[in-house]
Amino acid sequence: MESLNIGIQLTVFGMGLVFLLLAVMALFITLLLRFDRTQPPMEEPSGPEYPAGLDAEALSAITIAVTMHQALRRKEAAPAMRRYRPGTRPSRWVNVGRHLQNTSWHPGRRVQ
Amino acid sequence: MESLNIGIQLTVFGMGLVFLLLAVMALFITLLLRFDRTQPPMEEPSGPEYPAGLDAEALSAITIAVTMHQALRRKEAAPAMRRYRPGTRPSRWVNVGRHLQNTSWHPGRRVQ
Amino acid sequence: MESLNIGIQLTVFGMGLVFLLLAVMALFITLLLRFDRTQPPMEEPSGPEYPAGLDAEALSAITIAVTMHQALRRKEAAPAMRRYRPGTRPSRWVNVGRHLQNTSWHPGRRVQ
Amino acid sequence: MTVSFAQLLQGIQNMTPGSLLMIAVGCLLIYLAVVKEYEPMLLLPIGAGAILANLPLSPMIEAEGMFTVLKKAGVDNELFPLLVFIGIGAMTDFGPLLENPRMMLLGAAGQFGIFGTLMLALLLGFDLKEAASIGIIGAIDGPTSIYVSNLLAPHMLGPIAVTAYSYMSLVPIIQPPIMRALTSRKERLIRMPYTSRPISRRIRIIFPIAVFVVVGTLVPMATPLIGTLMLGNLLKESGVVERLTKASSNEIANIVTLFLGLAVGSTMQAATFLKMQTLAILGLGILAFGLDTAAGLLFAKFLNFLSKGRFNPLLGAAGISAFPMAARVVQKMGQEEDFENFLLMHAMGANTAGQIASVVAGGVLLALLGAH
Amino acid sequence: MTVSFAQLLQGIQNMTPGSLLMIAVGCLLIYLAVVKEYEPMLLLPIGAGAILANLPLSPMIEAEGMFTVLKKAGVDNELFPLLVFIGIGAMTDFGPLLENPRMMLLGAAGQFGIFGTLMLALLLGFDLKEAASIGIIGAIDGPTSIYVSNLLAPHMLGPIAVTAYSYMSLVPIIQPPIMRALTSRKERLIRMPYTSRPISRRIRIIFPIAVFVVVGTLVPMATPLIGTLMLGNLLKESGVVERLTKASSNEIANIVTLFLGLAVGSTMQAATFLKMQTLAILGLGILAFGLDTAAGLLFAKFLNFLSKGRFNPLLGAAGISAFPMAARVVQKMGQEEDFENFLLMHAMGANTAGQIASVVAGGVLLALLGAH
Amino acid sequence: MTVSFAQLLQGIQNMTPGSLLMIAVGCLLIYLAVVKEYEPMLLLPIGAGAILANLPLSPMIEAEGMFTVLKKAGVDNELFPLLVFIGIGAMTDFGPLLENPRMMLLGAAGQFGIFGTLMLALLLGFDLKEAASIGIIGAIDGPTSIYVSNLLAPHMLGPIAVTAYSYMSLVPIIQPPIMRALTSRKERLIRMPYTSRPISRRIRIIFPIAVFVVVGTLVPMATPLIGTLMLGNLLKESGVVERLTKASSNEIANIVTLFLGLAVGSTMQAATFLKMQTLAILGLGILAFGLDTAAGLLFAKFLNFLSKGRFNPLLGAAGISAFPMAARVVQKMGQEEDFENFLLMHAMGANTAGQIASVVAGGVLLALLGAH
Ligand code: NA
Ligand code: NA
Ligand code: NA
Repeated sequence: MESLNIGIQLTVFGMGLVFLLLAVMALFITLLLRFDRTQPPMEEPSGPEYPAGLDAEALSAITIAVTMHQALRRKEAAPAMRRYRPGTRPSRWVNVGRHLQNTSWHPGRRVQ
Repeated sequence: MESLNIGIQLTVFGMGLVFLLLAVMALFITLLLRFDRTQPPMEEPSGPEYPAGLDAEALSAITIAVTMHQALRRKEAAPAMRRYRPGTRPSRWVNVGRHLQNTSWHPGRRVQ
Repeated sequence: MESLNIGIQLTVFGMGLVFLLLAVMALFITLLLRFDRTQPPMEEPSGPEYPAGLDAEALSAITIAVTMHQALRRKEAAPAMRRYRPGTRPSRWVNVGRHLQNTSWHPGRRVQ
Repeated sequence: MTVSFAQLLQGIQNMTPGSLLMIAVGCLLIYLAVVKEYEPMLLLPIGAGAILANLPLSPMIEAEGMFTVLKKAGVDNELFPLLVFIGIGAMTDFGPLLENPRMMLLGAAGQFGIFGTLMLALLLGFDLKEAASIGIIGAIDGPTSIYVSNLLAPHMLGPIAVTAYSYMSLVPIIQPPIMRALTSRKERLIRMPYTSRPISRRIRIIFPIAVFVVVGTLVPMATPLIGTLMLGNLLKESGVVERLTKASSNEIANIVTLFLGLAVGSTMQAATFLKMQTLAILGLGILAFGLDTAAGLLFAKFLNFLSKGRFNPLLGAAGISAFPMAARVVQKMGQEEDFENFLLMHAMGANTAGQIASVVAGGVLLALLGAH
Repeated sequence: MTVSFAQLLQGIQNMTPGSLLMIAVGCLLIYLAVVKEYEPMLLLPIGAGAILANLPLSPMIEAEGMFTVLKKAGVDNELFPLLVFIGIGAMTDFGPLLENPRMMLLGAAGQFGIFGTLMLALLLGFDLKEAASIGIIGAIDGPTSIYVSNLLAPHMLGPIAVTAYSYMSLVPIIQPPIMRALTSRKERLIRMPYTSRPISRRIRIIFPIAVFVVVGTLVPMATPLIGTLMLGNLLKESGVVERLTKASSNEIANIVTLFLGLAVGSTMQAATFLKMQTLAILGLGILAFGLDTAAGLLFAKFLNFLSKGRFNPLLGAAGISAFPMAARVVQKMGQEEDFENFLLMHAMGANTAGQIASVVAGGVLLALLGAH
Repeated sequence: MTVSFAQLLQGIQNMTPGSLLMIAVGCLLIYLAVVKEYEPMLLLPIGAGAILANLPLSPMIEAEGMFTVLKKAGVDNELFPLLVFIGIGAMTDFGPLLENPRMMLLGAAGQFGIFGTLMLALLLGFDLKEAASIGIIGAIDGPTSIYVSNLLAPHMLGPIAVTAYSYMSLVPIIQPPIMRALTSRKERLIRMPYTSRPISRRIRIIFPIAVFVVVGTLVPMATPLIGTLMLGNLLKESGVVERLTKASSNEIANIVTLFLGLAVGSTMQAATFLKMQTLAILGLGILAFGLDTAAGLLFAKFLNFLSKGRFNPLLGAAGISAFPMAARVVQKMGQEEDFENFLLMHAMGANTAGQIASVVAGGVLLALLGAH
């Protein structure tokens, strides 16, 4: 069958090329990361500068207001278009997960 | 007069058609409302969820901040383009008016 | 040289015209300002109206929240596109400078 | 090649009395927009556009000029008024109308000014399409006026748009005397009970779809107008595309309003604007507003008669699309007689009906004239 | 000239069963968008566009109609899907992929559905370009599907776009059974250590530039797709043009999404949509999703074999571009077996690889078919 | 039909040294934008556009390619630079200039670089229109440079725009040595009293209208440039159309800046960019900046002479349109000599005058060359 023949050709060439291109990219990133190993450790981003003379309570009130405003904005946004798609920012839950995954010793648990 | 004749024709047909179309819509809405009578009562929209551990004062401070921000935004907007045109949301005044209108007994007042 | 000749002509006519146009504008503004001298003194813009019953602390908390929000927005904006380009609004520093410039007597300082 | 001052005087040489007058008209529009705050979102760009287009030899209206580009991009093909309608729809709450569907009829009555004015314009000697374009001022609806007149009589687009937007701000001045003249104090005192009923989200979503299917089927020429208005409302009421709703009522609406104003203003050139026609349009336009109001009032009186005195005829004045000015005028006049008479929510219903009816009437007019 | 009601009945006379059916299809899409929340940003405008375009004698799709204008402005020349890609790029964080570059290969495997479906469509008798257009549904990527099918088989744009967007929301329903069928419990229990490493800003900026230079050089037909996606990401990661980033991911994305949806919806006309073809596309489309998932899983099993049991095959299902649904499905299924198994960050890497791979595959397909 | 790898190598085969070099130039521009923060809003899109346009066989610059579409939509017809001017106008406060109208003249003097460079370019053998296009770099104003050079010598648009935007960030480096060389310490120490006077809203509104009427009448070719700049300012100062002001200075400005950058970048193709010309433009461009500064300083010294030593000549350096960089440079240099010398507000006036003068000079140049 002529058309099946073409289809197979397209699949072989196409998938081959896609794999090739992505493998090239993977290789490239790997090299880049190795090359970039010399980079200085990333600094902790310095927090926003608060006006002088604010005590902890005022700060927390402000933080809450800002957080609520952000939450409102986030609700306003349709799921498909949030600035950071859910999950791309490490949440508290994610951090717990990371911790668990990266800690080798879990007392009383099976470790593979 | 030819042109007057056409004008009258246009007016009759035109106004007739406009009335017809809007009457159809009015009828349609009426039917829709009757058909929708079976709908469950609308739930109270649940308020925004506050982070735990906030007392009333903190909440009120936040509310004020958000309200002022909204007020600022509203001032920024030109009248012709406000999200909700003034009056489309029931204001306190409107609610008082509704109440008065819907209460049948007004002591010491003329009732028609 | 033909081209130099044209170049000089263009420069003379061009710069002449630019100077002429801007001089006309300068003159026009000067006249306008003189004509407008009769204007009533500008009123102090009235501040935003605060909801009743707010004490100074609540107000300051709100102000801080709003200020921080603005600061965030300002940081978000690229320098070339800020709403008010830096320096167009008199800053505290500018006001000090104005004051110094406009006060004729500086004890113990060289005055030219 | 030599440079001479002569070529620099071309500007002054090409200044005509007509263009000077048009610049003055532009300044007047800016004055109305800024000082009187008559629909500044439109009149300011229109005024500025008129000035810039009438400067001598203005490159803005040449084949590749900015105004020509904007006009081709969105006025000639009617894109801009339709995008404005999406924004209006996204900002309109049809709740008060859905609570009170019979108010629909008041919206219909409030369109009589369109046809009444059309008749008068025919009698004054305007041809049919011109007369219809003048009549559409009676829709009291900027984008509808632009849409219809641009299809029927594009050479009159400028004066018609300017008239429509200028008078719209005068609603609170034009309507009250007519309302006082056509209603008795007793009628104005009539109270109407108002019971708010919850309109389910389902109905709010079905409503716009049903409207454009029904109207679009019966009057295909009305599809673009009613379709975009209701599309915007559908976006809003669906509640699932806040970002599109915001884009329609903010970004798109603002950008398009600016471009539309500039492009419409640039059509106001001496040759087409400075005619007796324009004065006639200004006169007929104010008449259209009056006829709308009067017809609405009379129809409301008829409803009052049918309901044996339980329908306040003032509501008839709200059946036009000047939203929310007309509804407020009604509420205010009702309160003047009886401080506790509360007509606002009824008037809002009639007012949104007026918006729908204006758009429908625009489509009907196009259909009757076989425009294409 | 006389006016007659006859001309007003044209609308009803021109209503055909086909257009009625298309209006019903439009209503169904709106239902899916509003009630089921299937990609409402696209399906709602597509549905509304389909209804408005199928109303009898609709002026919206005439030569100067709004939908025609929008279609010419951004669909025929592919501008809109490319602008959407800039927005997607500006919203995507390739961090998890950069931390874990070998995940790239999973993205490649997840494109098999494109070619598998293409073969099946060829066997079903579709011609080559049509088959490729159907296959591209397997990219599971709206703008890629629109871009490619509009170049290869514009007459099938409507059904393909609708299929692509409708099924995208079904990923959490389509994938799990396939995942359970193709993996053993033991495989699903495999834990993979995850060490976050800081990716420097330098790398984040070099990455998009390098990608579009390399891919664009090797497959010129892919330049527009990969170029705009990576341009958006470059704007974001540069950190110096927040205003352009915001414009890309907000204003431009929202406005273009609305216009794109309406224009695509307006191509869904009875004559081209109501064919057996469309049913075939719907069937083949779901198959494409399944083939993508299966191929990804099998390739991940192969990686697991190579790494001697240290690679969780579930990750293979994340190598498609349905972001972030696919990654979440993987995480959830992993957790069902072992609550503390934490696959999300790995899956995110595979998922963003799937986005890149989809775009690359789209370009490759165009190159292989010599489209122009 | 058979598939072969040969057709997939076309990309590599069509890679030329020229296009490689242009890709490197694009990367350099991105480097300047990201690391040096030289006008990143423009240079980043220009750089990315240059790379994407120079990839082999890039579909982006084909007849229907995205860059071609954007270029036709807004560069060929000059729409984009004019829209950018509306945004700039909406962001500019002419207050300091209105308080101090004689600063206008400094703005005029600061345009000498345009004509000085034009002469030099003529001597170097460029033809008249090319020479004028190079000279316009001396306007130190991105959109003016794009507008004028696109009308006079579109083939040089790329290098001219890149030069204009790159050097604009160098103002704080280019100006100080010239300022030190041309002024004595005693001159730099001159203090100038500054009295803020309230500028009424009336004047702020009349000013932009008057400017575009006067300039537009005297130099019709300047109407688009000055008209859009002042239109934006009118929107802002009117205070009644905040939404249009915001749309102009945000949504429109951001979207158009991105599109303009990409389209300008895409004109930078090896065949037209990699010429000795480009090096000449880079050299003449920096000269233009220097001539502007020098002429401004000398003219300010002349004013100082006229006012018998009460005018600080440093202010002359602020009469260019690089806002607010030039004003800050002046303030800083004044303070270096005398910490309490406060020149900023005067310099702001001169700087906004420079903005107006640049636009006027652009129009004058077009008028003198009879461009159309
Ligand atoms: Na009306
Ligand atoms: Na995919
Ligand atoms: Na300048």
